[in-house]
Amino acid sequence: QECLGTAEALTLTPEQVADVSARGLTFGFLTNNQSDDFSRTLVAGAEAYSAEIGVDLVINNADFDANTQLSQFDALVQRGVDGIFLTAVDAGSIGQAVRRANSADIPVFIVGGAPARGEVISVMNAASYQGSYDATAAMMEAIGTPNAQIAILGIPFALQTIRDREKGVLDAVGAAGGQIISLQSDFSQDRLLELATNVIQANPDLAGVVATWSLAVNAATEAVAQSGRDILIAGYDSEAPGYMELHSGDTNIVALSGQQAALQGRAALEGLSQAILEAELCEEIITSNLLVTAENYAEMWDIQYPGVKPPWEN
Amino acid sequence: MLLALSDITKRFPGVLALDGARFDLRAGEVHAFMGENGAGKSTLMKIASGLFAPDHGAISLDGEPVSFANPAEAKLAGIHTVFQELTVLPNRSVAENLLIGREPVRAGGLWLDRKAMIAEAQSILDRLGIDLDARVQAGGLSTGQRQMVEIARACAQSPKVLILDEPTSSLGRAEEELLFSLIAQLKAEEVGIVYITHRMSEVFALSDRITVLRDGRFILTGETKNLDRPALIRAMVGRDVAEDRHGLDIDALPVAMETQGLARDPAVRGVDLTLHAGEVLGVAGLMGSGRTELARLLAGIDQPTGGTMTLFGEDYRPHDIRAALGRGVAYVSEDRKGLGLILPLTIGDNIALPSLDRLAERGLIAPRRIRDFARDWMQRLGVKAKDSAVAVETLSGGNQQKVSLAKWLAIQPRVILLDEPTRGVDVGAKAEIYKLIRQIAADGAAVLAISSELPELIQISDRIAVVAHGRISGVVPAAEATEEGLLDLAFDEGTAA
Amino acid sequence: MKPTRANLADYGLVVAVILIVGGLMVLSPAFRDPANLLGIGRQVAILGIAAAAMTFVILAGEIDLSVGAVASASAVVTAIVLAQGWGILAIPIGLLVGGLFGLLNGLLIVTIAVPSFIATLVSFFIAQGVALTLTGGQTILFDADWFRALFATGSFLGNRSAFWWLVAVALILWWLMARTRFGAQIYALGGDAESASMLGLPVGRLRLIIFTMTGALMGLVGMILIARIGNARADGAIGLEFDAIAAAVIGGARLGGGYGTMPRTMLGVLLIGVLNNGLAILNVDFNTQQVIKGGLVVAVVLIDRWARGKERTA
Amino acid sequence: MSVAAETPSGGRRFAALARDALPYAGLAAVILLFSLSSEFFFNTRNFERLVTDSATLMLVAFGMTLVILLGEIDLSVGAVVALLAVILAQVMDAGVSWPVAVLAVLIIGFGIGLLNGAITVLGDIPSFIVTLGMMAVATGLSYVFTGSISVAIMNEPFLILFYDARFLGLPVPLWITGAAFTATLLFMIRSVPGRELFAVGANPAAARLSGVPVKRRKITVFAIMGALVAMAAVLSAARLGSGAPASAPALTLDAIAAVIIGGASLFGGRASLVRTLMGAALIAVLNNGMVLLNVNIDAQYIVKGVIILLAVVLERLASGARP
Ligand SMILES: Nc1ncnc2c1ncn2[C@@H]1O[C@H](COP(=O)(O)OP(=O)(O)OP(=O)(O)O)[C@@H](O)[C@H]1O
Ligand SMILES: Nc1ncnc2c1ncn2[C@@H]1O[C@H](COP(=O)(O)OP(=O)(O)OP(=O)(O)O)[C@@H](O)[C@H]1O
Ligand SMILES: [Mg+2]
Ligand SMILES: [Mg+2]
Repeated sequence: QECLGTAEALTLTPEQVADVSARGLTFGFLTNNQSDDFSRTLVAGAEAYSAEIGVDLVINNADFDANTQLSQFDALVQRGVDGIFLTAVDAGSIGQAVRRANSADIPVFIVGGAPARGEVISVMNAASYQGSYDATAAMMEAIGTPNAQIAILGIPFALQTIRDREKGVLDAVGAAGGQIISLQSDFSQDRLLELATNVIQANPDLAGVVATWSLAVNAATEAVAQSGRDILIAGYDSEAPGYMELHSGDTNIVALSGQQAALQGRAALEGLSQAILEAELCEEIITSNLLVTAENYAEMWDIQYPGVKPPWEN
Repeated sequence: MLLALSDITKRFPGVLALDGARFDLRAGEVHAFMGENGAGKSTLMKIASGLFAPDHGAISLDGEPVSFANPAEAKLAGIHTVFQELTVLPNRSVAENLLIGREPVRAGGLWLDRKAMIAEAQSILDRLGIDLDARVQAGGLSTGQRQMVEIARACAQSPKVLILDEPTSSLGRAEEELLFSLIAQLKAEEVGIVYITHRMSEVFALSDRITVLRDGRFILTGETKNLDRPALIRAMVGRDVAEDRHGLDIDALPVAMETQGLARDPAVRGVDLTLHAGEVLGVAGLMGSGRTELARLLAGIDQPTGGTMTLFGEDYRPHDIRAALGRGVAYVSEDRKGLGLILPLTIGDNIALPSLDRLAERGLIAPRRIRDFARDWMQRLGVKAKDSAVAVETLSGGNQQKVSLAKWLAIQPRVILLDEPTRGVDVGAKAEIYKLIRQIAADGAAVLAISSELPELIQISDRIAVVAHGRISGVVPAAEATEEGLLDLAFDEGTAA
Repeated sequence: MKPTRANLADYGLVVAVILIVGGLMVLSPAFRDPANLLGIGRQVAILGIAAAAMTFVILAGEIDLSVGAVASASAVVTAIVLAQGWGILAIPIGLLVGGLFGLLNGLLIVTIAVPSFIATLVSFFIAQGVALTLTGGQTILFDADWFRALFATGSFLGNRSAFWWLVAVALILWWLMARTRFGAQIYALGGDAESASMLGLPVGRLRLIIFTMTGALMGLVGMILIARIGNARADGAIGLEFDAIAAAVIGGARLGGGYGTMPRTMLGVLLIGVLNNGLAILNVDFNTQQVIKGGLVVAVVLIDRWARGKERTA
Repeated sequence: MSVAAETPSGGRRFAALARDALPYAGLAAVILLFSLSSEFFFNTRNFERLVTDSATLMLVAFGMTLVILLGEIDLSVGAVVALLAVILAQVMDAGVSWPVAVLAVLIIGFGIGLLNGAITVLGDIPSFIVTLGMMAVATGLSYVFTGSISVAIMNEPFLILFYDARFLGLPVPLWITGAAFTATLLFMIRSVPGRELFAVGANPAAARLSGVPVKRRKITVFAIMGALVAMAAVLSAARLGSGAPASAPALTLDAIAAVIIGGASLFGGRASLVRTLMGAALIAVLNNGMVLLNVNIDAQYIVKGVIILLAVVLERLASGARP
């Protein structure tokens, strides 16, 4: 093996941990927002691990503004941190700053696609395409009829992962002989609920909804429940509300694809540390997704949210 | 003593507005309160009305010491005020304006009784003889009409003390009469009335006692019957002021502006008028007779629906005010607060506004040029202020009026249309403004001056045109004019049809 | 001079809305389904209540940028209280949180004369910070069917309770605005604040009441928000302020104060609701929807303005 | 009332100068606070970066000052910056040389501003609605044009010129900001139309009666705003190295806030460019300082709110306004 290519491969040995601790490092950690579960779990994972390996974190979020993220990135370079990890608002718009980090010899590790210029040590991505394909395929199989009418509920966002998720859905639906009759998206959960309700209302033969991000999953679940119709749901992102649905035993959700955010948070620090220890990372590091269903949700929770009490135990 | 203000001091940033001033008021008297512009009259009365707190001094009502934290408290104590700056709300109907804060309600206060409100407001208007529909939006009223609404509002609340701060400054003769009979009535009801005005004739016709203030200091209080006009003026101004009449030979002067059948429905209904360069043509008329509307047509602000105009013999048909300005026609609005001045801006900016193009050198203006320019005009009109950087809204009413005049005189127009040019200006300053108006005319400009104050028109004009019902009911040489004769024409019914 | 009375031209906005509704009815059978038309009523509940409150604020010559954040903060607190099992107490607490933020706005504006734009921008930041701190970015789940039925999902007289809350609030605020002394004073205040205070109106107290009332109503909005979807998020109602201001201004409220009526604001709300619903049903994609909505809103206001003709301004 | 001090005027010298300097008080306090709390904050490199990074905000805030001075508002700026950056990137991607592309974007920006102004003025409807509509349209178009994928700018000379390059030792964006500031300031207080804006904003009816072509002035200001927005888009694109549809959602509110923090009235007639500069600097310093200080991300909002409040109150107290 020439390069480190999986989250597991990045794991630091005890000696390496000792080495890292001894250096007294500070890493900058930039998320594209801070009000979603993915970012928070990622940060929580990183924070937990940073304590373990004795590095300091400077954490910031960009509220989905590419200009803001660039400023924050520059401020980190200015502060002279030892490494920067970011979930990009727009990977295409961070390259200029990455170049400045390069010339300051600060390693950069990114989620969301390679920047247009500058060198990053690696791009970490969840298995967006595969995850959404798998969840959708599970739903198509549960529907079982050909020509099933499917609606997509998404987010109108310029992220590579979103496009990969949508492609996964299209391919899985196509493979099962279904047809997409509606594609609606929004940023707000309440608006998504409205959209889902409208789409269900307008299409009497709707058989399934694929929600491609967390709030869409919540909205689709609620809209289907309120309609009282027998519409099946597949989703990308498995979060507490989805888990609770699966836990309730009475749900239309067939499968959710869960990103391992906590794992990514930890891997982020490991990747930066490896780079500082002069290991070679592969160009892309993919973390696999979990396929969460009514059968396995309890196990999956523990993997996805290590150390967090499941909501059904409250 | 009903109301007594003693040893009142009030300082604004950079101005000592009141310096140990005093004032007392008996029940059932009309007490005229006089003084030059900026003497501090309004400020003192705002203190009595709870709008300002004095820096120093005491107020007593019925012998009891009082202090008002806000106008509501003063009102509760029975002190009602018609402020110099109109407080009529443009976005509300006349009825809502009249009854604000005490609207009739039903269902234990849970429901405004609109019908009752309109009925009550209408009955107030009718009782006071004010010809207004209570349902119209106040924003569309003329200044005079707004002033009547203001007066009606204060009178209708059975005041103990009624403070009238220049209530007649935009009233015509008929409304003035109305107000006087109202005052007589309130007087009989033992109401104490403070009457601030710059009109001498009113003071002597109306008041029982007179108090004079100068530069924020008390000068005198005396029985009206013991004072005469020159003495009063001397007390206010500190010197004598001359009064005279004019009467140029019109036929010798070139015609500056001429209108034929000029009309704009419904206010102006066919005006034939000739204005000569070098003369002052006074325009008299009752409130709402269409004088302002006429001036707005001449100034290009509104477009006529009929008739023709010429300017120095050439066709004159300004499609907007800029076109009129471009040809040397300027209009000084009667509505100083709304249309005349930009209150939050400085004196300098206000005066320079229409002259900016001339003040610019290669497209840029040096602030110093504006300053010097404004200072010059402030001096010429005697604007009382620290410097040209003072915001116009902090000036006394009369000084604001002077700024509004200066702004237009400064463009040196060929024709200047003055709408109530001395509204709220003190006698001393009035005399100066009269001189100034005569001077502009003597320098060759054509001056058209609308005024509701007949003595003023007689004093400044060469001829006086009277407007009634949107038409000219007569033109009289000023030398032969009498107030009675002018009023006759103003009431002329022949023009009504 | 004629008294001002509503004449045909005042209905330009009505005509424009009718045209759009008519157009959508022709284009889409699903849109003209009565169930869908009823659905629009509850879909605009949140926007409608916020716009009704905002109309009051604008009428008084002020602005409130904090409504979205305050509604989100109240929503989060209410959900936490519900999740703690405190039951009915959640309602007064939720209203209180909103009311307190409103009071803070009012106090900043009245006692230290901060312009309302700044005062409410400050509470916007504070409310957002509070909501984020309380949730830690997680979705707060709660289980209270009675609460959800009461504020959103329960059926009553053929529509859901969310719709009836909007009706109630709009009626009450209409009454306050158009049929009480308080309303008359607010019009006076907005028409000319200086004159209003010279007339002896309690200007400071009026402002305090307006902002506190708006805050408390945002508490209600927060509750409806979480009752609709069944969970609470720190960013639940972010951005609501702009939609609310837009609805009021489309309805003819004048920024600067003194003009605005409740029925016309509701027409503005209806316009936005109809466009959102109709374009989703026609499956127009998010970005094209933006373009169409932007253009149509301007066109509607132009038509309305044109119908009313030129007002005499000088 | 400090109204008079806000407006350009003839007779004032030292006192006025001192008063103009007072808004620095709030900013100075914040800078001091950050300098004391973070060793990374107070140094030339950070300040230089700060200035370069806030150039976009500055340019837009300058334009917004004029717009707000008129009692109008422009809600479309953030979306239009993004749209223009997208267009710029796509045009260069298609092989057009950068000077032509920049010129084209300046013209389009100017045109969009003109359109905002023309609809507002000629249609006699609130600019709030017009620019809200423009915001939605511009956002929609920038996503539609790009298919939601940001377009990388590979034109190195362009990137260097508008971001990294220096002239007489100072970065080019600083020169551009400085030039825009000087030009706007000159326009505002030394030109005829500029001075007339104060009158138009405070009392349009009276301004019209004073012979000010109110409509033309308003349209002009929106057009100037459009040009400044276009320049901001060029700098933003060079800085990001791309045309991205989501590049600047926070810009609009930040720019308006900068102007209002600078003491302007949202309802027109009062605004000061110098103070806007201070307001924008305050916002930029805050954002930068919080990263350097590593303030907790949730608490950041609260800290930001409180600091803005303190700065505004301090400034009002210092300039002798009502409490
Ligand atoms: N709000 C204010 N701020 C600053 N100065 C003020 C303010 N109000 C009044 N002044 C100043 O106080 C002085 C007295 O003004 P006041 O309005 O009382 O005069 P006045 O006697 O009513 O004059 P006029 O006959 O012109 O109405 C003037 O110099 C005026 O400029
Ligand atoms: N700004 C305005 N908006 C609407 N109507 C107006 C306005 N100004 C005047 N009018 C109306 O036009 C008619 C003529 O008023 P105008 O002001 O021309 O009369 P005037 O003789 O100048 O009286 P005044 O002494 O009140 O100024 C009146 O009925 C008045 O109500
Ligand atoms: Mg006075
Ligand atoms: Mg008149």
